Amino acid sequence: AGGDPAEAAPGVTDDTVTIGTHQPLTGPAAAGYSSISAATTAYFAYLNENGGVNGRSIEYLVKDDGYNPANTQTVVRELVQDDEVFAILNGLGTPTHTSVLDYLNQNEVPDLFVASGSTSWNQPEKYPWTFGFNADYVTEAEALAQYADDEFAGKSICVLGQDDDFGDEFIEGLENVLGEGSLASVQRYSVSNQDVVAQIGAMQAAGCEVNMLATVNGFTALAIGTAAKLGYQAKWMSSSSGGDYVTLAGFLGEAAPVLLEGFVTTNYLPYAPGNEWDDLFRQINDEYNDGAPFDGNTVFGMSVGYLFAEALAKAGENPTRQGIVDAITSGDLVGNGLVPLSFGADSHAAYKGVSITTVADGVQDFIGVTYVSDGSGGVEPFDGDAVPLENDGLPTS
Amino acid sequence: MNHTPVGVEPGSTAASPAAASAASAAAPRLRVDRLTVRFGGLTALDDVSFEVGAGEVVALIGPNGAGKTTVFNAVCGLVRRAAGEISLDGASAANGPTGLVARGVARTLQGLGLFDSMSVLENVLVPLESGTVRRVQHAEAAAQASGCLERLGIAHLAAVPVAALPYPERKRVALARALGTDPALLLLDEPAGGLGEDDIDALADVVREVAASGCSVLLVEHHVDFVMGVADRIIVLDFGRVIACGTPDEVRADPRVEEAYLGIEPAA
Amino acid sequence: MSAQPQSASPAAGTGSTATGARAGGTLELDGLTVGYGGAPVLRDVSIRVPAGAIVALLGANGAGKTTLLRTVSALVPVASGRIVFDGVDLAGVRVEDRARAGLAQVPEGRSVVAELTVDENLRLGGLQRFRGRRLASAVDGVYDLFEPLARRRRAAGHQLSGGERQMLALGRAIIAEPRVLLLDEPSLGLAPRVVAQIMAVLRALRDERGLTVLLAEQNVTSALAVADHGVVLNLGEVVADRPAEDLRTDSALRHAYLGF
Amino acid sequence: MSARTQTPRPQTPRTAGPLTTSIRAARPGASARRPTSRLLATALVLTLVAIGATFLLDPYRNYQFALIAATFCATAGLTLLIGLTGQLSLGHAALMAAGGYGYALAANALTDAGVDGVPRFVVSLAAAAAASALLGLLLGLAAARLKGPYLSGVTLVLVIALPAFTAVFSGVFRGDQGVQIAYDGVPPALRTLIAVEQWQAWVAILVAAAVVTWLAVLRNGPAGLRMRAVRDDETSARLQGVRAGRVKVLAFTASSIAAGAGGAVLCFVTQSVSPGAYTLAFSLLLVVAVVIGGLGSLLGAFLGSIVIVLLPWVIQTATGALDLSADAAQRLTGNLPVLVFGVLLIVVTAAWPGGIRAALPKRLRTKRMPRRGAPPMQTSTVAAAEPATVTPTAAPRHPDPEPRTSPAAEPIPTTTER
Amino acid sequence: MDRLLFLLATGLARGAIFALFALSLVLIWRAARVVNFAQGAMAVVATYVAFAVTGLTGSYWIGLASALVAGGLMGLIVERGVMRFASHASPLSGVIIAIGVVMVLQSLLGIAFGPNARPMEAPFPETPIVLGGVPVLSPYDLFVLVVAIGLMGLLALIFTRTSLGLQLRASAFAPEVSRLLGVRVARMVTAGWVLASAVGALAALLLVPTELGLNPHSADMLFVSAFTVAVVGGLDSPPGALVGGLVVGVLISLVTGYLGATVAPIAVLGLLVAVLLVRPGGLFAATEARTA
Ligand SMILES: Nc1ncnc2c1ncn2[C@@H]1O[C@H](COP(=O)(O)OP(=O)(O)OP(=O)(O)O)[C@@H](O)[C@H]1O
Ligand SMILES: Nc1ncnc2c1ncn2[C@@H]1O[C@H](COP(=O)(O)OP(=O)(O)OP(=O)(O)O)[C@@H](O)[C@H]1O
Ligand SMILES: [Mg+2]
Ligand SMILES: [Mg+2]
Repeated sequence: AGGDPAEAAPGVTDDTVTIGTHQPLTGPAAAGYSSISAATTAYFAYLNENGGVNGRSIEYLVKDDGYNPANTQTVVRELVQDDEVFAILNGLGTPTHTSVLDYLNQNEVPDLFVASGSTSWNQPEKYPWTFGFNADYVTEAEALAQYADDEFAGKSICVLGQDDDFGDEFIEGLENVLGEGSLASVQRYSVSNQDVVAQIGAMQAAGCEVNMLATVNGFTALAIGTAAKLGYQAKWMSSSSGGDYVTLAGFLGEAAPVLLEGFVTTNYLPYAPGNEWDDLFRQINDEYNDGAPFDGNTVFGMSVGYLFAEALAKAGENPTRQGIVDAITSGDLVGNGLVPLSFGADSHAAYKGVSITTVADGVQDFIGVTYVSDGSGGVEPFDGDAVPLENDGLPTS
Repeated sequence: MNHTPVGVEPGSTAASPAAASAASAAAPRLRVDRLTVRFGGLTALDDVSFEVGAGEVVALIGPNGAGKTTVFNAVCGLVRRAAGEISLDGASAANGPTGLVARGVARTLQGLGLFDSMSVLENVLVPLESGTVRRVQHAEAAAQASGCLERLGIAHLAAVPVAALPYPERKRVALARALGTDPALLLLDEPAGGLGEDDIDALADVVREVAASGCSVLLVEHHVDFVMGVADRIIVLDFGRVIACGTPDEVRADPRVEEAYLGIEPAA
Repeated sequence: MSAQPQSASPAAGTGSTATGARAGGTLELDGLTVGYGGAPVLRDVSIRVPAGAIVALLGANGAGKTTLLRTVSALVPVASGRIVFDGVDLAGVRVEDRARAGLAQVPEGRSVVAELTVDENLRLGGLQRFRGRRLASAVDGVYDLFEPLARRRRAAGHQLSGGERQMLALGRAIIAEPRVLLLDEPSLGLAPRVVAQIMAVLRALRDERGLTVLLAEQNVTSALAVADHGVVLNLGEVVADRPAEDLRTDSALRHAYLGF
Repeated sequence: MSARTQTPRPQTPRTAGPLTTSIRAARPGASARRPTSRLLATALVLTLVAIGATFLLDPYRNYQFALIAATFCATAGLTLLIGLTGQLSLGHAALMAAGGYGYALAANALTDAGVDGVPRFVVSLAAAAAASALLGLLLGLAAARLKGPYLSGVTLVLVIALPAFTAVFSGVFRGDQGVQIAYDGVPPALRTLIAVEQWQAWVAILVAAAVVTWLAVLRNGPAGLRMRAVRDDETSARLQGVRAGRVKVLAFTASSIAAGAGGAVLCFVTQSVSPGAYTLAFSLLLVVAVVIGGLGSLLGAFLGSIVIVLLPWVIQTATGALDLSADAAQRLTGNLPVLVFGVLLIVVTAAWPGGIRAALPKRLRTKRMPRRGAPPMQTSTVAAAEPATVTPTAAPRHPDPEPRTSPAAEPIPTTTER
Repeated sequence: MDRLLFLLATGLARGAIFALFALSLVLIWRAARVVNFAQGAMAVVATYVAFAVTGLTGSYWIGLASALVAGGLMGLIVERGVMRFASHASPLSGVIIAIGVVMVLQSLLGIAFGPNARPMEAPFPETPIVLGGVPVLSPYDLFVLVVAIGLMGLLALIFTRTSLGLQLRASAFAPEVSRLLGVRVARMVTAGWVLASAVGALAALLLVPTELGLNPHSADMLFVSAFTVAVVGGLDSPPGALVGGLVVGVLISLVTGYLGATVAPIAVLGLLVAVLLVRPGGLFAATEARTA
């Protein structure tokens, strides 16, 4: 694979580039995530309508893996061997994608912009073909901890985390900043049990005032809702993976504006009312995605599509697998984030920083506080600018 | 009409082990001593003692629910004894699920208990290849099984699934299966039930032959003519107690047996 | 069968003379042919069971007795021929509706409901006919009749001895005061005394209520002792249809048809 | 039979000599069993055919072939368990996982110790068998006491608890992520000849062949006979000297080893094992495979494995070909295969209770698995003499006058291959 | 101590819902001798109906009534439509068909409504009453407990005291004999399914407000927990379902509270194995069958 420009790369024809992904479209995990690939598809439809990349339109094959690693392996092989895709884009989930890491790297298939905040994707030596997308959980936690330390000094801080790597890495990040053993209560939940009364009750009993959440959207809502039922008031701060206001409001129903007032989370993508990217994505969503509910997932999915298009454009007239990887590691990609992309020869992480958002009067917006990783177990403030919108979101080479 | 127990005390002449074994040889094959079995509040067997000698045919009769099948179950270890001893050829059996089956006791069930998914031959092979009854080689087991089928006149049915057989043949398979292991003691639970007169006669011949070859037979049966015809000795149970014991003629003449079991012949 | 607690004798205990007790019905089988897919098991069988009569259905193992009784209850479909109950053709009438109309069967093989108690089995039998108090006293009537059952009324069906089950199956069938009773080898596994008693009960029911009985039996002697009529099946065909008296007394006839 | 005539039957033993004395001498060598050698020969031929077939397939089909072979290990074990002993396990996914983890942990330890290639595979496979055997043994001990849905309940909860086990002992099992192992390429000698997927298919086929042949030999031998005896009537089996508890434990353990081998092969093919791959849904799918293939039949298990591996893919491919709006496409993509699968499941179960296998032509059916029984010659003589008695479809017509407890309290009545 | 009390109360509230759903499994088991794997999916369909009706009318109680009706209807449709084609020779066939029904219903729901959860309101406050400084049961929890206990009592009464109950049980145990005794077996089996599905729908409806919201998989874990509960209690026993439900609910709550959520499934497995090793037929098993 790759290398010889004379021979067309797999999945590339004169007027198309075929790429694929694995996503949970069915099963219990579908609820939080199935809208991402739809948004990406919509962005590609917009892009294709406007001439595609170097005259090639992008075909995006979305396969359902039901969040089951065994299915992931099957559908990814199908994409690579049967559908002969050029690259895998935005495969979703840590356990699912972990199971195809070796396969994709052995077969030298570009494995781009994995949808998960695990730090595993950033191992250029071991996995030269794999690149992450999300700001990783450790960085997110460090930023939230730093923010809490700045804003709510002296309050007792606790955490509720999922009982897997998500929770582990998040807790690691919190302790990096706050110090080992400084959390007043550490609670874990298991996705198979939608009852967190015991955990929230424990946090209440421990007198927690600021609660950090390493939770997916559903469990963020569950935690906040349960606390409300227990008559327990606290400050809630959550990872971006579970901090999307629109989604949370969907779970919490009518009480949402009250319960979520002051809710803190992070983002590294331009998801805010009035932002020019946001406006563009809303237009695309209306036009190419049947006006599906617009939320953080939509912005995420379209941003992924944009970043891929940009990388493809940078890979030149005759893109090859090696070529697109080179384009990414060249460090020339800009993306559309609030912090600069970190891609380079020795970094396969996309975003190493996040901005803080809060909810005020039912609106989730940035408050102008942004942190980036200082590379040594902490974060530092960042005051650069977000990437501006250019050329109607159509990348040029 | 009223089934109050007749006044036979345990240890009274008729029921004492000594009397029960009077007709048998010196060393009894099966010895049941003061056996008691309870199910919750129900005392199904109450201090039952008797013996079966080598090559002897003993019948166990009595009203329905008297405890006959329960005696078999106790011997085979299917029910726990509340009290009492059971021994085969002088060695007593543990009061557990193993019972005497592994030691040369074969039994037919009141409900046959055939393995319906199997052929006739396979049914007969099961005890031979059970891994506990006798350690035989496969070839030998097969030979022994087919030989047994031949003895009972069902060799030509060897490959037929038992589920497809008529009732008399099914009963024969059950008998063949029990005989296949060359048992020291054979327990037959209602072997004649559901059979026509011809088959019953044939059965009686088989029982006599088995006994003649030295195997002891203990049987439960309600077909009085059959019992009287084959049994050397009869033990009568009522309400879990031995109420009479003796030769067929003695038992038939016993008024307590008449009252509890035989009843009035229907007026023709 | 209804509330007659004072009745002491088995006959009086079952053969209620109370008003409302149902009289027997007639059963006619007309050219019945039945099979299980292969060759027919019953061939052109015609039998008439008049109201208030006991007809013994005799024949060796496999003659087709069970098949015949099951066909009458619609458990086996009819290939051709008719089953007429009190002048009504039963074609198309379902099993449970035949039972409700008074056609009761005691199936072969002591089929009690193993998971229900003795008491519940009996109540189940009487349910379609009585409710409440009357049902309770009908159940008591059966206990009077089969004393071993009374001792085991709380026992589950599966705990019973073989004979106890047979008694239960029979008691459960007669409790609903059927008009025609189909019995499949009721004597199987019963002590001689109980067999005699059952035959006496049948006769009493016939005498007092005019119950109609079709009785399949291996036990030819006891069956003929109570029957008015004997029908002999051989290989699915009726080979003899005679008054019981003839079969009982005429040894030549018995030899010809029953082999002894 | 005799009842068909009024004359005394010819075969009554009335005239026979003393019964028990001459039995041992009768007809030496009249074995009812097919020789094991023939079974092995059949297995060898089928394995070679399967290996040959891999040359006709492209890499992705070979990968699917390997998946089918791995699934077949598990379904073969399961069909034996359900078909021969009547024990319904909903937990075979967990047993596969045990094999997968056993394989992965052993393989990683060996890699660290510098072992690789075929020796690493063989030793790891043995470790997988040992791990699954241990879990199967424990389950079997419980199974020996439990019946019907109670056993199903325990096995079901075992699958549900699998992710919890991997999370609690995440130091060893690595939680949700699961354990990854080093890539095992084509051995150097074959490297120029075949692609890695074909090599994986070969390994999967060889393991499946070994496992299934072993199960077939087991079923064909005394152990199989005892299992069927226990399933048909446990009390009666005990009275024939069969140690019912031991037989059940053995069956569960054997079935578990087969499942574990399947898990090991899956781990070998995909270089990873994780709890998310062994869900309740997958466990149920294994049962589904066994049932729609035809219970108790190894051929059925194979057909069922093909169905559960290929059908979702076929349907998904078919939906992909439809031209749908984005939203509709998304809702249908994942759900339509499930819908079609469900409908098919219902229809097959209702219309062909014997499974796909029963719907095949007879010739195909009987070839694969010889079964116990007398030589066919004897059968035909009987058939000629007494057609009615050999109809294999006949149910027991004279119900044995015994207590009938509820169907689920008794072993699940199933048919074995005829 | 406070913590223990709190966890006990939480567990009881949860356990009541398990018990209710387990009761529906017990009902079908008693009526048809199948473990109905589709019970959860059927209940979710009924809950969607309730959701729609409540949305339209604004009344929780009309929604609840419609869930009961829809649940019963689902029972009728599934029993008459597919279950009766299950081979009676093998109980497995019923299980497989039920699994097929799960797939069909869940995929249809997924196609019709998508995977997202819809929040549902509880009819009573879910804020716990504070007793001596400890928050214990909320009015809604109490409502659930009362419904569970009341329904259990009612059903136990129906089964043991009425002729309908007797006929239901007999039909399940011995259909042929029951028909010979004049019992309309087909009707009884259907009645059992209708009753059970309505109870199942009620349980799911009561569960959803305490969870994330309504989606096609809302009852997946409920089914698993309830099946465990039914097995622990003894599949044939309505009181077993109640006791089992409360025991499992409290166990999960205590283990989650003291040892962590991750350990809970292992604890449930441990409980199940322990109970069944001592009583292979569940806590409230009938006497063991005589076998010879
Ligand atoms: N496992 C058991 N549980 C409870 N009761 C039992 C059990 N086994 C037997 N009984 C009871 O013990 C008594 C004796 O039963 P048993 O089967 O030994 O009678 P039997 O003499 O064989 O009668 P029959 O001639 O009717 O077969 C009966 O009342 C029966 O109900
Ligand atoms: N379900 C069935 N399938 C096929 N053949 C059957 C079935 N039931 C009975 N038969 C056949 O029908 C014939 C009559 O059987 P049936 O049981 O009616 O006889 P029977 O007179 O009641 O015998 P028995 O005295 O043994 O009870 C037999 O040859 C039997 O093989
Ligand atoms: Mg008995
Ligand atoms: Mg008959």
